[in-house]
Amino acid sequence: MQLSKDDLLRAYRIMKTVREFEERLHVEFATGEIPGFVHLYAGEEASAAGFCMHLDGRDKIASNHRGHGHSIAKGCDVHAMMAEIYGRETGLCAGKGGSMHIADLSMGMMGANGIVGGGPPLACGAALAAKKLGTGGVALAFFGDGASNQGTVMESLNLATVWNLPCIFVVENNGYAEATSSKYSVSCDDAADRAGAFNMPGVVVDGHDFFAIHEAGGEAVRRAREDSAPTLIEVKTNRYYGHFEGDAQTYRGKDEVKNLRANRDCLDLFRARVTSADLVEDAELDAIDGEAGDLIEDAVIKAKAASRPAASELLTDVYISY
Amino acid sequence: MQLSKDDLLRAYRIMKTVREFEERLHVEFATGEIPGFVHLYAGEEASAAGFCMHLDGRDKIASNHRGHGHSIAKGCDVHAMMAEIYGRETGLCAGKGGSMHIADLSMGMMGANGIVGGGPPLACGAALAAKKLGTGGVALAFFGDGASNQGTVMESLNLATVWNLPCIFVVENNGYAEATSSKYSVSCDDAADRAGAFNMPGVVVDGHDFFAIHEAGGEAVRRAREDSAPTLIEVKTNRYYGHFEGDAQTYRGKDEVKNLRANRDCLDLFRARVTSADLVEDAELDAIDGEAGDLIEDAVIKAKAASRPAASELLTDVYISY
Amino acid sequence: MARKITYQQAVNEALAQEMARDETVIVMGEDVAGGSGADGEMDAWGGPLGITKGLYSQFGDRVMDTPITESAFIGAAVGAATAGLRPVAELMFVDFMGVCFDQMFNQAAKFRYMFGGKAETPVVVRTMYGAGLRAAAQHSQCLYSIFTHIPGLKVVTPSTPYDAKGLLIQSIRDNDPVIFFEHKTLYTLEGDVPEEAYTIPFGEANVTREGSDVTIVTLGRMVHVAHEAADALSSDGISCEVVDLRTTSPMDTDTIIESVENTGRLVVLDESHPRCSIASDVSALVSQEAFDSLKAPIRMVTAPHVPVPFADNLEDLYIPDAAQLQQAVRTVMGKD
Amino acid sequence: MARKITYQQAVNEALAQEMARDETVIVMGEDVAGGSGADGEMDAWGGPLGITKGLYSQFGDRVMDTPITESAFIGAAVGAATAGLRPVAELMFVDFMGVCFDQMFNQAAKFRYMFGGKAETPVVVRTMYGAGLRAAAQHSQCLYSIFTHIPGLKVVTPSTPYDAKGLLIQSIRDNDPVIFFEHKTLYTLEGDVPEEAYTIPFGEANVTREGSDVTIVTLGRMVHVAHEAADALSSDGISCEVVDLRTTSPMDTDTIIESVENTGRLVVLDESHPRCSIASDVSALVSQEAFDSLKAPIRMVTAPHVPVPFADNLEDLYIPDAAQLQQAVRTVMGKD
Ligand SMILES: Cc1ncc(C[n+]2csc(CCOP(=O)(O)OP(=O)(O)O)c2C)c(N)n1
Ligand SMILES: Cc1ncc(C[n+]2csc(CCOP(=O)(O)OP(=O)(O)O)c2C)c(N)n1
Ligand SMILES: [Mg+2]
Ligand SMILES: [Mg+2]
Repeated sequence: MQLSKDDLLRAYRIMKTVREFEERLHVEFATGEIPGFVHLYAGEEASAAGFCMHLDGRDKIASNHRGHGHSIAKGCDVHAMMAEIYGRETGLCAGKGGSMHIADLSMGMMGANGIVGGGPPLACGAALAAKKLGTGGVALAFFGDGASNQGTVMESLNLATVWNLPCIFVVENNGYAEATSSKYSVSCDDAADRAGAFNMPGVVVDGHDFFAIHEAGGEAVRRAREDSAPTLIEVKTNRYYGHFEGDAQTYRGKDEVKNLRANRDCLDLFRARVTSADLVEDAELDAIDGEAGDLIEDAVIKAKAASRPAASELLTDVYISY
Repeated sequence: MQLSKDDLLRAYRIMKTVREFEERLHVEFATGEIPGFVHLYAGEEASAAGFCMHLDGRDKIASNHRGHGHSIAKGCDVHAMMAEIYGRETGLCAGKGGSMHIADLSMGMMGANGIVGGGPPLACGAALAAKKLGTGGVALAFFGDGASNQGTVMESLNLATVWNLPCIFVVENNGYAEATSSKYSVSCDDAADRAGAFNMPGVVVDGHDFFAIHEAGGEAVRRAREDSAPTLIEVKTNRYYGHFEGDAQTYRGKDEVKNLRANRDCLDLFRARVTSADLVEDAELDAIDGEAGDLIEDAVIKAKAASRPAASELLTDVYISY
Repeated sequence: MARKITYQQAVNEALAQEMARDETVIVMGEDVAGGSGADGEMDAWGGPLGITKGLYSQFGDRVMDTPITESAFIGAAVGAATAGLRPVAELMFVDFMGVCFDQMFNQAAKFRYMFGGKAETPVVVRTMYGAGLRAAAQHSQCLYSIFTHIPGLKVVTPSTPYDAKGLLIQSIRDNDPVIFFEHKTLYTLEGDVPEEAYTIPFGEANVTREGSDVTIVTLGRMVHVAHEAADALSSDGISCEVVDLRTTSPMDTDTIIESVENTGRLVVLDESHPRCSIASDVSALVSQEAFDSLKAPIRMVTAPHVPVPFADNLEDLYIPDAAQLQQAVRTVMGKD
Repeated sequence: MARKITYQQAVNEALAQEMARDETVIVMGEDVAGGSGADGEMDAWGGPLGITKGLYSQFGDRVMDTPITESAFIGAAVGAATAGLRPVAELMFVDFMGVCFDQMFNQAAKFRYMFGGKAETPVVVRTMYGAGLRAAAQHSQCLYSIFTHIPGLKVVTPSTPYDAKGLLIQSIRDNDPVIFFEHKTLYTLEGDVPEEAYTIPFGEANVTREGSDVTIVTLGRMVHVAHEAADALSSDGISCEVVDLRTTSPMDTDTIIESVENTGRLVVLDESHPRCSIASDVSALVSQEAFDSLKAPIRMVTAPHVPVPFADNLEDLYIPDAAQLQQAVRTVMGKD
């Protein structure tokens, strides 16, 4: 699938924004000012971007605990996201959700999720709603290799086929569920091998290659939108940081991340490809780098300056009516 | 696998006893004297017999709501079972469990189960215990086509491979989960197709053919016992009665059961095969028929005559110590 | 309202009327139609007790059979509710919550709060509960106290055909997640039910019998047991007020307190296990908020802290009955 | 017992000592070792907070990492317990119960009863609970009242390192299914703990402070809040007795009642949501069994009926604190 220059720049901007967001959080977390559990997506950006580039306002995504990249790629406001992670009243969820519960239903982002395997059933529901309401929308669930074993996920794969849902299931296999290797926890060779068990296509793509993801994602979205049929895609990817911030990562091989960063970085590979093909100039990407950096800097400053939620907020938003 | 004459007679006795047990319950239920939900196994007897013939005192089975056949095949006392179904103090569970919770841990029967998909995780546990304790035992889970979609079941398949458990998973596909066809609910062609998703062998056998089941079961049990490795086997079978007693079965095709009884009955096929091969004489089978009939008659009479549990039993057996 | 129908018909009618009124209402669950993929009749079952039968014939694929995967389809109902539908999912027996509770208590219940007030999740989970059908330990539980414990869920427990219809319509129109408890022994109960659609508001208890000596707070099937006991007691000159909670979350604390302020005595009758139950919840409320009105210790009449037994005689002993309730009322009256 | 160790070390030591003593004790859960299948260090994690770290090095494959499939592995622990092992399974956060509750409440809890007294299921599920780590709505719940509601389960909530060790050893040796609640903010708490193995019996509350004016019944982390409040109140001349439940099922009703009979006043302090909670359970018990001793209404101090918020200031407001408790005590003393 040939991307326009605008699309290429957009893809790069998404990935770079995510990267800046996550790298900065890594630094900020160390200062002790960010509360709670924070799971960074750095290294996996091509996945969020490659899929979400195919989605529009009709479409929904269900995410997981590692949801910042998905949110940004689906168009959530970066300032509001940052404020949310700091627990401020200006946050996307008014400071009540935090990193693990970032959501913006108005943007079709159904929520990060603190429960491994919590999202895919919800995505089935969004796909069902799109189908019944005839919106033409699709739903996409992002989840990890660890989640791919969870019963809720496999049930969702079955349901999507039984109900012919316009749904895409994306396993982001970053090699680990916390400290446990996917080689241990996933009993088949590739997580995508499970697709056959649910009579849907299963696709494996290189998670460092934005173009491969974009291509596979395009076909899956087409299949969902036109044929109302589901697809399972496994993205072989890597995370640059620990499971959560604070993870000493002693379970990882020596230099594993160093080598990945040097040789398999999705942003570097993207840049090399588009510049060597003369589609985009280095300077254009550098400009985006600068803008992304500024955006995140501004978001952090504003988040830190924002107020915490009013005390009265403790008791609101439990019910719509009581 | 060549069966001795003793084994053939034993197999027939198990199947015939189950058949008599179930046919009689069908009649007795109609009188209104049997409380609760009763799910009959008639038509599926070859499955319970074919697998359990390979099991001994070290081995455990986990069953489901349709558990009478499994229990008899695993050696549970038929009198105590009947009394249990009538809710009597002489019942296998002292009248506190009923048809859906028949169990005899001393016989390696871990329990029928009122929760669809409840058994396979338990079987994984029994297999794990056998492995850790070095008993040489295996564990086998019987469940239905409907259950095969349940997350708990698929998680168990994964766990069995990850932990190399001596475990056998038997899907008794009788075509329906209650009133819903397996063609609707199971997204792949054969439920056994899912085995590959968990890196274990998947086998389909004709559930009317005791010998085919016995053969497949033998290999699966060998694999579990010798290699500590799991297998998924799908038995294509049929139930002769409704989902539970009282089911009008309007979802079934006209004459479906009539044709099955006439042409695919596992007892008839067994008899034809062993007599035509001159392995057993008709008269020997007829004798077993008579004995099975007498046994069940006696069990019903004794069950009806037995007392209900003492009122004080309401409060006992909740904890071992409190 | 001269027309009498059963509780079961009332539930069915509420579903049918709301589906007819609002295209976004859909129904899903195991065999809610029945017969999917099979050779015989479609719409064969309507659930194991036939409660939803006929809806498929009327509304076609807005009534969806599901595989036996409660996490997936209840989660799908929840997800669909955030995306424009008003799904009514059936959890066949509430005892099966253990395989899908996450989607109810961590997802549906918490979206609105976690997302800073921006989510609406108008999902209804209908479920069957209670003892009495000899269905033993895994098909006879109440469990409504577990759902009541969870902020963000609304919990509805109708005791009559009239309430079943009005509360179910309210549940469907309500914009919060609702779990709707149908007692399996009440399905055949007949009562007056208007033909037209109507709603009964949540959080408003029903004083089904006025009285001056003792307040009996109860819910679901036990409302009828309370009336039986109250009838018997009235011939002994003891006047009982019966408060049917109708919904346990929100719970109408005002009506409870007011009644106890009038009578000075409280007995709570609850079919569920006693620990951390509705019985204890109501008792605690009153011992904090209406203590000074109390003339006697509160008494709770509940099932015992044991699983539901199978044998018919044991199950009958298990279920709280009018005799036990009468005894408790006499005790608080100082007449035992 | 001069040695001081943390609550976390106490849990680890109890596991290690029981594994050494009894070959049938095994430990399983997500990353309870950590590093399975990976290139780096095995025994890398010991769970996200390192609680089980070191056990793998000591006991090898009796410490088993699991896939993230709580139904399967908690069910496997339950099944293994009926077949000769004494598994200790870790449910990382109790908030995850929604994907595996069935194996606990319908299987483990009910086997003995359903099978007519013939089953033994000596399984322990260890789990983390409670607010305070800014972990938001799905990682901060208490939920022990849900387990307490279920007949057949035993529910343990240690408040100190000493209790953590003694109650965990008791849990492992106990022949019934136990769910063992570890408060995540207590892991770093230090206290005196004997080096040798010892058990603390279930169903015996600990009167951690004697007093004559008000009984404060509490559990888990809140025991420390109660002491803080009691200290402050004592300088005002109010003498509080603090009862640490230690186990909520079985619950030591005698000690509660006896204490209230002495003090005549009860405040229950419970970190969980208020509805159908331990707070309401204890209140109900006393309002039924010790009503005549009460000189004032019972008061409950609990978290509000809302999900746990993320923002640090809101979470601090959410968690019941000593000031709220003091206020409640003053109220029952008629001094507010
Ligand atoms: C039901 C449930 N079990 C366990 C956890 C704890 N947990 C959070 S993230 C995680 C690992 C998830 O691994 P994976 O799905 O591969 O996603 P990744 O973190 O690698 O992106 C675990 C075990 C949880 N949040 N929910
Ligand atoms: C978790 C759960 N969901 C639903 C049910 C209700 N139910 C009992 S048996 C059954 C159908 C099971 O079908 P299958 O697994 O094919 O077994 P079969 O009855 O055909 O032997 C259903 C839906 C249940 N008992 N447990
Ligand atoms: Mg991963
Ligand atoms: Mg079936």
